[in-house]
Amino acid sequence: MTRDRETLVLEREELSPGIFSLTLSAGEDFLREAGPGRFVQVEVSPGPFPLVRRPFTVNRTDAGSFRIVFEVKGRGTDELSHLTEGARLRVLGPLGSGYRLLPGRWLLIGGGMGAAGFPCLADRIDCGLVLLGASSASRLLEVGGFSSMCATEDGSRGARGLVTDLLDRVRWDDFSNVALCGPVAMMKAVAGRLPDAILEVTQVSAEARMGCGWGACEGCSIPASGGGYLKCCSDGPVVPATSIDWDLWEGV
Amino acid sequence: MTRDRETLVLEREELSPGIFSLTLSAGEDFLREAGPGRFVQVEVSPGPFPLVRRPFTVNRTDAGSFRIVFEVKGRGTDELSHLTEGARLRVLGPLGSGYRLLPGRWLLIGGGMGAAGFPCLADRIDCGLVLLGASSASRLLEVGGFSSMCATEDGSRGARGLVTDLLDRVRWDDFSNVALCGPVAMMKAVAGRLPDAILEVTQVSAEARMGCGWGACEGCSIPASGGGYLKCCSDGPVVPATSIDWDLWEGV
Amino acid sequence: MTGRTWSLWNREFDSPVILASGTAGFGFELMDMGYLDGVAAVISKATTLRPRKGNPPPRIVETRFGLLNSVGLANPGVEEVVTRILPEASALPVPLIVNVAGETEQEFASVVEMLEKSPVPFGYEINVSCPNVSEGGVAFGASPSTVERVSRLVGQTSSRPFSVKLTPNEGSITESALAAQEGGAGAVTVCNTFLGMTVDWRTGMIPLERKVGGYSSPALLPLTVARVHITCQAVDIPVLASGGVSRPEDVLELLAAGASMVQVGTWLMRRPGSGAELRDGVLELLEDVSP
Amino acid sequence: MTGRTWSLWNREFDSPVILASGTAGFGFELMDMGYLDGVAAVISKATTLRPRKGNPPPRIVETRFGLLNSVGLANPGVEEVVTRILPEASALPVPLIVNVAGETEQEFASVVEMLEKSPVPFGYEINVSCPNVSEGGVAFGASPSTVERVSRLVGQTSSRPFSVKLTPNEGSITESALAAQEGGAGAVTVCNTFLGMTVDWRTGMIPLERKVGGYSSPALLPLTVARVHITCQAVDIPVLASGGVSRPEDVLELLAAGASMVQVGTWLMRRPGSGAELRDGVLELLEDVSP
Ligand SMILES: Cc1cc2nc3c(=O)[nH]c(=O)nc-3n(C[C@H](O)[C@H](O)[C@H](O)COP(=O)(O)OP(=O)(O)OC[C@H]3O[C@@H](n4cnc5c(N)ncnc54)[C@H](O)[C@@H]3O)c2cc1C
Ligand SMILES: Cc1cc2nc3c(=O)[nH]c(=O)nc-3n(C[C@H](O)[C@H](O)[C@H](O)COP(=O)(O)OP(=O)(O)OC[C@H]3O[C@@H](n4cnc5c(N)ncnc54)[C@H](O)[C@@H]3O)c2cc1C
Ligand SMILES: Cc1cc2nc3c(=O)[nH]c(=O)nc-3n(C[C@H](O)[C@H](O)[C@H](O)COP(=O)(O)O)c2cc1C
Ligand SMILES: Cc1cc2nc3c(=O)[nH]c(=O)nc-3n(C[C@H](O)[C@H](O)[C@H](O)COP(=O)(O)O)c2cc1C
Ligand code: FES
Ligand code: FES
Repeated sequence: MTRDRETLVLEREELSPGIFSLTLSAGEDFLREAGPGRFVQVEVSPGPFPLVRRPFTVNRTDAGSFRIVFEVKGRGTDELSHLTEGARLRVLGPLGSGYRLLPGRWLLIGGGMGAAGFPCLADRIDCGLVLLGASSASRLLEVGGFSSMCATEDGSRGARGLVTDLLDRVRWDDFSNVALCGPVAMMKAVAGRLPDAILEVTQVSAEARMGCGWGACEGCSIPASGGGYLKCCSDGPVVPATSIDWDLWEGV
Repeated sequence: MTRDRETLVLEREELSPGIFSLTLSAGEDFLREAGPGRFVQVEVSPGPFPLVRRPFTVNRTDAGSFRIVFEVKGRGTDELSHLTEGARLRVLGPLGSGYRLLPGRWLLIGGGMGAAGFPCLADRIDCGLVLLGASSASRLLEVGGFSSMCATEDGSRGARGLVTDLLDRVRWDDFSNVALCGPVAMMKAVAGRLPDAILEVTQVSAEARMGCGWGACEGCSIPASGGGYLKCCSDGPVVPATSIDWDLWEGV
Repeated sequence: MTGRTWSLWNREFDSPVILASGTAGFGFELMDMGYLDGVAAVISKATTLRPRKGNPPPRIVETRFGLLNSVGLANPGVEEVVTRILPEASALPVPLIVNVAGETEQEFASVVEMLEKSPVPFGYEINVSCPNVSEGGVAFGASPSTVERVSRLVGQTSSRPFSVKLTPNEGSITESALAAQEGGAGAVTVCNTFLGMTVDWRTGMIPLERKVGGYSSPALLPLTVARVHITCQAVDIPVLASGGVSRPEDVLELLAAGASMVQVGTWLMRRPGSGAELRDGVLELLEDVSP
Repeated sequence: MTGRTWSLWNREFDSPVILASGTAGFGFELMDMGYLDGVAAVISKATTLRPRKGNPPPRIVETRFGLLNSVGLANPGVEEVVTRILPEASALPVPLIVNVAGETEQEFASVVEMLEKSPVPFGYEINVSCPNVSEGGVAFGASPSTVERVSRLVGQTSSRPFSVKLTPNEGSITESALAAQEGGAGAVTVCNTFLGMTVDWRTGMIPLERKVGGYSSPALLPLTVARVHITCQAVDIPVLASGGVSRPEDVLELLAAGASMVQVGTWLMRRPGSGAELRDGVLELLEDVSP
């Protein structure tokens, strides 16, 4: 059940400069429902500021715990990065609707922290290939154990360039599902280059600045293809690629 | 010179439950001017809240350092009480006008934390007698080395009662100066019982909620006997007892 | 727990905490999470005559000590509300007050007229103070004559009591409150968000499309306390306080300033369990004072 | 340090930082402490026709995230200011703007008339927005026609430029700004403190004698940014920003919102060295952006 719970920081790791993981205690009821693509709203400070929580994808679940992985972007993530083992952290979740775990072979396309939800997903599907992009090798998030290709802007690992450059090498017929997650600019670039039939089977894990995170405030709007807006936090974060108005969407 | 300086916490002591002293580093220029009755404005937190500084009397000066003694009253003093050795603390001062160090024998009358400024004073004058009052023995501030009498409300030291009860035992002819400092209610009670001639030679160290502490904001007003208001921070904190309108003054 | 109660419109509540419009949806999500305990009533997201998409993103921008929002009254329109949402809302364990917005005086009454078809609403909150729309917003609510006419029109249409939600941004809050009372309002809500803005000085970019949004923050509590106090001096109808609540102490301070009930908005987004957290805290503090 | 400058009334400054009225006295204390470095100009405590004792204590009450003040324009009266204070103020290393308050329209002009006798003032700030007085305060400044008449009267009397300091508490800040411009003001100050109050819920005691005071806080910065922005859209005269500044970034944000110069008040009380601290911070940040 979705609840606001006090968790315990079981482990903190600096995966690479400015990228951290926190392993947080969790009960059965949470873990059962924390499926791929769902997220939590984390109270980043005991004091009132920052005022609203920060959303993070469930990166992995284990017995009695789950993990989030994040990059320090601003105040909230900075505060989180200073937590140490044994600290208490209020976490609301699991929230949102995650990936529809459809049968058939999957292609995962992730940019930067966008890949944070992939480990959770890849384990539960027929994962054929993972494409990853990041600015440099140290900012690539591993999705261990699966065939993967990557591109880095500085060429420090894989191809030099953007994840879009890898798309030419994909044999689209091999895949019946795509998961796409990353910065909005990257997702727009990718979506623009996906064959129509593939776009139809693409699930996008979207990002928006969130207020509540639980569907009440209408703060997290994403332009919908039918006009109007989707709510990232409750219609999504994972939504069909075709439900987004890609021209209007400008990101957070 | 009055300046805003970063000091170092050289020592922190819990004198009794809820009463602390902090010894802070200071240069010659500060120490030379930090005479008895003057005070400092302390920035109690590195963040913006609490918003204004908190005033504390200079309790003692030593070579390269001075001391403040304070009771935890609210947010600001609570923050201060958690500082540890080596912490940095912004201190503005010395501020205000202190005691006029007149010749002749002095009587010092202090209530609670009001006695915090007495050690500094007693060393520099002909101190004949110190009267101290507090709720209990643990809340009496020592003014070492001088003849003293005290009263505690619970009778745990000295006479059971208020400092006013000690006044009857004073031989007024012995004294040509009085220093009075404490909670406003206590000072009103004392002032009301001083012989007229003694009130004329009484210097009061007053208290007011302060804004700036350096004379600019008109926040720290104390009703003046001539009508209008005195500024506690720059007309005082030490002012002649006769300059205060004791009927109007209600304290902080 | 004491047997203390608070009341509004002839109904008694065991909590003074109302959930503010726009921060609780229609209450369903909180019900699903089990967080309506401690809640006296839910005030819905604004409902307008026609569906409104709302403003383009970003709609929420956090600043150093507060939150700017520019939702722009996104809602499916009153017809959808009456036919689809309110029937489900009858399952809510607490009363629902429907927040109503409009672009013209008449439109407020038209929305209420439609809402009257539903047995569900406990009352209405007439939102003449939205900072995030061009019509029917701040300037509209700043005119006492407009406020009085809207109140009268709504009163003529409604069988239910209603509160008029005032703006702190323009005009005089006491004059508007008097006008609402004169027009027949059963309460006033003091108040909506304060106009606020942020701009990135490096780029000159203003994140909100409409530039200016509604600003809320726990740091604004003293502004609400003052406005509740002066409004209570001016009118005889109940005052519902809204703005800056994040602690049980804040609820008690607003009650001490004269409010009949107290709303929580932004902090509810942070703490969906605010209803019980605040109610329990209030009861505990009251118990400490007079056991 | 760059050679960057800011300007007001045909004068160039190497800092955008002005010290706000009521928080810097007449600048003497800061001069003595050596803290006028980085200060473009000092705005004096309000000066009125007759001496004013000001409000009874407490005048300053701190809340969780801000400060309430109720000083009530304590000042020795314009005669004393002209004969005793201004002559000394000629020693200040920075220009002095005299803040002027009054209880009637004519009184503002009378004060200015007296001040004209002194060669010292660089200009005036006409304070039609004090939250802590009964006459000549918030309601006064909320009326555009009053603001226009006061501006005209002052303009007719004064050989010097003046800014009209507006209230965010009542009326419309843009209408008041337009009225000031129409009346001949050389700038508007946006804005004075917000009405605020606190009450001890345990005792019901309200610490300020006048109950409601002026509230200031770094958390109010977005309110000032918004009001500066909308005022700049409305008028052509310079806008002096006042409210919520505590960091160099805040100064830059208000400049980006359209302010010509930026005042610092409450934070100056905390940090008397604000002039240099903010000016140096601003220059450093600007250097980072365009070295
Ligand atoms: C459903 C969802 C899941 C997410 N999962 C992850 C994750 O697993 N790992 C991870 O590193 N990040 C994730 N993010 C992004 C993460 O929430 C933001 O980076 C974080 O909120 C920034 O907080 P901050 O206080 O550090 O930054 P702030 O100081 O608030 O802002 C810094 C910058 O971060 C960006 N930002 C602010 N708020 C958001 C937001 N809500 N979403 C996206 N960007 C924002 C803005 O560009 C802003 O300028 C997720 C976002 C969403 C919506
Ligand atoms: C010139 C001067 C010298 C002082 N010297 C000392 C000293 O040496 N040792 C010491 O313990 N205290 C001293 N005080 C009092 C001390 O400044 C206050 O106790 C302190 O500011 C309270 O801060 P706080 O944040 O802990 O309390 P807050 O949370 O701000 O308030 C708690 C209570 O403390 C009282 N208080 C608040 N501000 C002041 C104030 N400026 N002055 C007096 N009382 C206040 C009020 O009754 C208030 O309700 C002095 C005060 C002045 C004016
Ligand atoms: C995201 C958001 C959406 C809001 N939407 C509405 C609304 O639709 N109608 C309304 O009357 N007030 C709306 N408000 C104002 C709140 O109801 C409340 O009055 C205001 O936020 C101040 O209270 P708070 O400090 O508790 O948030 C909204 C506020 C926020 C933060
Ligand atoms: C203690 C105090 C006294 C003030 N006195 C005056 C005054 O006499 N005249 C005036 O125009 N504004 C006065 N103000 C308002 C300030 O000049 C300033 O406009 C306001 O505090 C907002 O700015 P800030 O957030 O930088 O403090 C006063 C403010 C404070 C805090
Ligand atoms: S964040 Fe509040 S509705 Fe999505
Ligand atoms: S505290 Fe500002 S004048 Fe005394």
